[in-house]
Amino acid sequence: MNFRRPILIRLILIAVLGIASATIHAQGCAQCRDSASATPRSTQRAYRHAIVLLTVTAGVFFVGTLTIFKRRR
Amino acid sequence: MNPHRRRQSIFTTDHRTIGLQYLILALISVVIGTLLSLLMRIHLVWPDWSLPLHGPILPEDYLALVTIHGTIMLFFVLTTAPQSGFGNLILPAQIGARHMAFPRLNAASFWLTAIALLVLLSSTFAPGGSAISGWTAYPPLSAVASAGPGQALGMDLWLASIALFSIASTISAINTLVTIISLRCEGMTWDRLPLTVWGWFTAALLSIIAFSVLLAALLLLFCDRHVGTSFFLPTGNLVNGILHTKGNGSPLLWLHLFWFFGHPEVYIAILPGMGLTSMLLANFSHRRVFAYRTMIATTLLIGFLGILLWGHHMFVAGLNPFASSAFSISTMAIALPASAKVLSWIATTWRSRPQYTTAMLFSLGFVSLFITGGLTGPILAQPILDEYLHNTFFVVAHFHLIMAMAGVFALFAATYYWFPLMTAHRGKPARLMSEPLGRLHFWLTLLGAYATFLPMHLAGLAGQPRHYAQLTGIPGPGGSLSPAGHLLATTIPLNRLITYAAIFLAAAQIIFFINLVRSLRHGDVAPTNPWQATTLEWHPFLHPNAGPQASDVVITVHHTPCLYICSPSGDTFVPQWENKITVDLPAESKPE
Amino acid sequence: MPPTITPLNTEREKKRRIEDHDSGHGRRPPTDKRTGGGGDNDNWNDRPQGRRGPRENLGRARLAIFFALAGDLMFFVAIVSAFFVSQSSGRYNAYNQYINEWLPTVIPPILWLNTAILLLSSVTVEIARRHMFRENDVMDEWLGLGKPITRSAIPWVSATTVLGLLFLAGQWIGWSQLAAEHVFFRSNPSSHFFFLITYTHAIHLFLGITALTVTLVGLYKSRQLETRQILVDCTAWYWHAMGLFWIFLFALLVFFQ
Amino acid sequence: MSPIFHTAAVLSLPWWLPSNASVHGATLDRHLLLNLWIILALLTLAHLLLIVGLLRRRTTELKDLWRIEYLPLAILALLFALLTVKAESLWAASRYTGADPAALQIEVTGVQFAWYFRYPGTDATFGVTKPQLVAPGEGNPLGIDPTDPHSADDFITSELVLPANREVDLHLRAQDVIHGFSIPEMRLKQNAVPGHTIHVHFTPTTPGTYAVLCTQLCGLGHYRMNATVRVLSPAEFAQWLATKQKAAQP
Repeated sequence: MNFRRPILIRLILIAVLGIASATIHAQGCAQCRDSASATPRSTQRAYRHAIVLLTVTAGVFFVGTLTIFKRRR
Repeated sequence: MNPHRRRQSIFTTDHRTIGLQYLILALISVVIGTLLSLLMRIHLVWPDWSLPLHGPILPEDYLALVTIHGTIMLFFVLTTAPQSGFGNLILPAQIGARHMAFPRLNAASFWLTAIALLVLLSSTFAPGGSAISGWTAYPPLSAVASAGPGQALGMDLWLASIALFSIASTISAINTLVTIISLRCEGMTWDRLPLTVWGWFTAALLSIIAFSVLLAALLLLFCDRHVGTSFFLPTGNLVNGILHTKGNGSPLLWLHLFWFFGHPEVYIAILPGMGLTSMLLANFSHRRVFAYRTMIATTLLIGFLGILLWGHHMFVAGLNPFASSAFSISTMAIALPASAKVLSWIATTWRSRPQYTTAMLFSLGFVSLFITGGLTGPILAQPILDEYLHNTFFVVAHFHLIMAMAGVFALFAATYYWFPLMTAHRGKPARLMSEPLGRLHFWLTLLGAYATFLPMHLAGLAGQPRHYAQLTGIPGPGGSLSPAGHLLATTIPLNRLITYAAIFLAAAQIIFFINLVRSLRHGDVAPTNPWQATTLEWHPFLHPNAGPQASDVVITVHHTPCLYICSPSGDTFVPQWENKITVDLPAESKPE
Repeated sequence: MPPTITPLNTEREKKRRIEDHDSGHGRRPPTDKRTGGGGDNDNWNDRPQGRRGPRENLGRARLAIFFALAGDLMFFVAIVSAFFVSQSSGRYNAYNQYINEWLPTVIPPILWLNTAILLLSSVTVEIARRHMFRENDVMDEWLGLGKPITRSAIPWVSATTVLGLLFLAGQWIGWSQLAAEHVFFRSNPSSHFFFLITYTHAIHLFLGITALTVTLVGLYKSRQLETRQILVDCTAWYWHAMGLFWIFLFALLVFFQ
Repeated sequence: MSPIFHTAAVLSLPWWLPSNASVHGATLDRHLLLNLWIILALLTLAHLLLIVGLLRRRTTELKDLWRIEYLPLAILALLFALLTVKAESLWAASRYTGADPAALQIEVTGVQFAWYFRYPGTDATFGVTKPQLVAPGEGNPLGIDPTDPHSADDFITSELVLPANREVDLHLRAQDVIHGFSIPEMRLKQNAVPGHTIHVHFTPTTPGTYAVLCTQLCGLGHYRMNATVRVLSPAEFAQWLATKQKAAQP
């Protein structure tokens, strides 16, 4: 898969930085009163961890598979 | 044909036969699903029309129709046909292999899928009928048997069916991945893989990720229903007098797990179609695919981003507003690789004077529908706008255009294109479908598709919600319309129009069936490479009727696919398996 | 490798002479030698599918197992993320007091013993796996001089099966101990997850034991060396993965409740 | 009735958003309209390119120049980025911050298949509710605990009555399954989820009666789970409130 690496890497970087950083803050917000009164902060943190756990595992598997099998003939 | 032979031919491990079996299963499913949708459309505009042998369609019947329509179409048509059906039929040949990596697993996953379909359909006869909670099965509606008719046994059967389906598609995804990775013929490097194979590859990766999570979610839901746990049920949840007294579950947990599966599922359904469209546009406009490597990159990027944006289904579902912003950004991001694909499709056909075969027409139709349905995506990706449009017919129109219609157009293109490889089987000759009938079918279907789903946008903008069995609201005093009734009633003429269009769209498919049945026996016999294609499935020695001696010939690939050379002396094309760079077209492989 | 051992024309024709210990792989020694050098321009990778040397099918099967395990990992990750959410999902009751019903489930001490047993079984199965690839013995067995590697692998595979059964028995005891203390699946959010995780893992392990028995049968019955290798190898990888998953899940249950 | 007739009917009728009656709705409408124009333009542009490309004489293929491949992408990226920023700012304005403490507090409860609206009464606090006490037959559909002093002056209505030009803070709750609380004319939609109390706030402007719809599939009565919003002028509202509270006093 020796296609133009910079493109892919740049795009994936944008994606990761844009989304991962955003999803880190997912479900967790201190100052927003509506949702704070809706769900306790501990729950928000838990959701945040769960979301990050799911996305990171899936993403690592996805990208990992590609990088590993790119090496194969 | 003695029973033994028959058993062999039914429980076969031959990938082509299994592919055909998958396609037949998908065909049966799509017929059922379409009929169900027609029933819904008719009931919506003529509420007191009663179904023969059944009587009037009650609200719970309507919701059961919604549920089964969605489940069948998404799982048993849009996931099964492209990924498993054409995957089995074409994929091995396209990478120069003569079989899938694990033939027995392959057969096993097909039969699991078939059983899953039977279980789902059998839920119609369950007491209370099928589940009424839609294909997303939000708890507590789906977690408590007392929440409505069909939520008892019907829901259990739904769970069983989808669980079986998840296992089946995980198996077939593993099979696809191993086949693509380890069975490529020599010379078939990663950047020489046809984009269809890239589509299948990415979709298979997503299947492994998504369906496992769905399976876990289904398990949790099952425990809530039968073991007395409270994963999705909060304390004090009171459904029809049944009080849930303990536990700290939350329905939002199901939404997260389900949509973590549900959104990749959409890409599983459409990615193979995208790949096929790129290949067919290039093939019939005798051009290279524009920016081939970027197309590979965008396919993978769409798959990767597809994992990260499920939250945009939950903007108004009680998701934290900050999370909504995050998911909205990731959703807007995926618009870019999608636009890159559209650009490449337009650039590939630009000033190419293509050859308008039916397959080509359907691919162009795919592009058009993909653009039209896709452009409403960024609107729905903005939480502030979703706050008004969520669960209105605007959303219905959006995903029916981009997923259902575009996906089905890709399937039609594949059928017309690969029909010779479907009919050429056990020595039967390779046949083509009738082109005139095909063109008629295309134009009517395109017209019907737009006539059905464009007005739905307007109905959505006018505020018509989904899943409404009637558009009357509750009559106010003296039979006067309540504000709700008034709001809903305004869309009724529009809905009549949509229903007429839907019936027209469904009727147009009769032409396809006539064409199919007729061409199976009397279609023109196709030459080995009828479309001047460059990909390996048209290799004379990989052809279904190539004969036993061909199975020892070593297949070697020398070029990227779609190597169409446009020179002043005349246009030539170099199949992937040709070693010399310039060839003059053999007489018999000229298209009719 | 001199072409006298591997005449190319027999490479091309697909014959399976099992008596001759030729399982259709061109009668090559079943060792993982990468050829292509040595002057004979005969690289296995230039061969048609199915004739690229003895490790081809093995690699394929391994690949499948790894993808299956990746899916399985996602399955458990989903459950674990649900665990985190449910664990810290409290609510404000009518009187605006914060309530979280999560009461950590006591881990029956026997589970530590089970964990040790599972680790031990991982070691035994690894020994069995290594046995299947000892090069000289593989060569002997391939040449038909008895079945040295298979014979040496059988006891280790059986040992693994026994240890696996012991683990399941131990889990059973753990569950019944909890039942004696009236801790059931439905008792508490934490017990939901304790039983869900242990049950699903036990089911996976049961599948693993089935695979081990199939492997044993295969070791006795199968006439192809390659099949025997694949059986042991894939079962071993699956078993290792189950051990690894258990370590994580057990750590989760012990330290993160 | 014939399809042709209906085509005529459809074309003759104005198919558009219902009238807007809330403060944030105006900006939302503008942004929606902007989006619709943009995608309409992109739609026509893309199809024009496609069709023109198909009609014109065959030439040699386009080389994938950066200006064909990346320039349009860059422009689109910029466009989408701008839209996102605009949308997020609007979203932040309407959802990131809570309601003004002086806002009118109303509790909305979704039950299969009805909406109940509870006003806190003179003490401006809602009484305690307990699911065990829910008894629609005995006029206590929300399970209000009579022993709680706060609950004495609470009163429940089946239609949502609001004063114009005053911010409203809704406490969305659901008793049984997930319901979707939506007032199209207020450009408002938020699910009510069992086990959660979700706040949503808005300011109605024009007096009149509007529709409340359930927009999340909640069972066989989903289609008839409607209610009415009546927006009154502040004076009328005060009067209505007074009568209700008098009736509520024991």
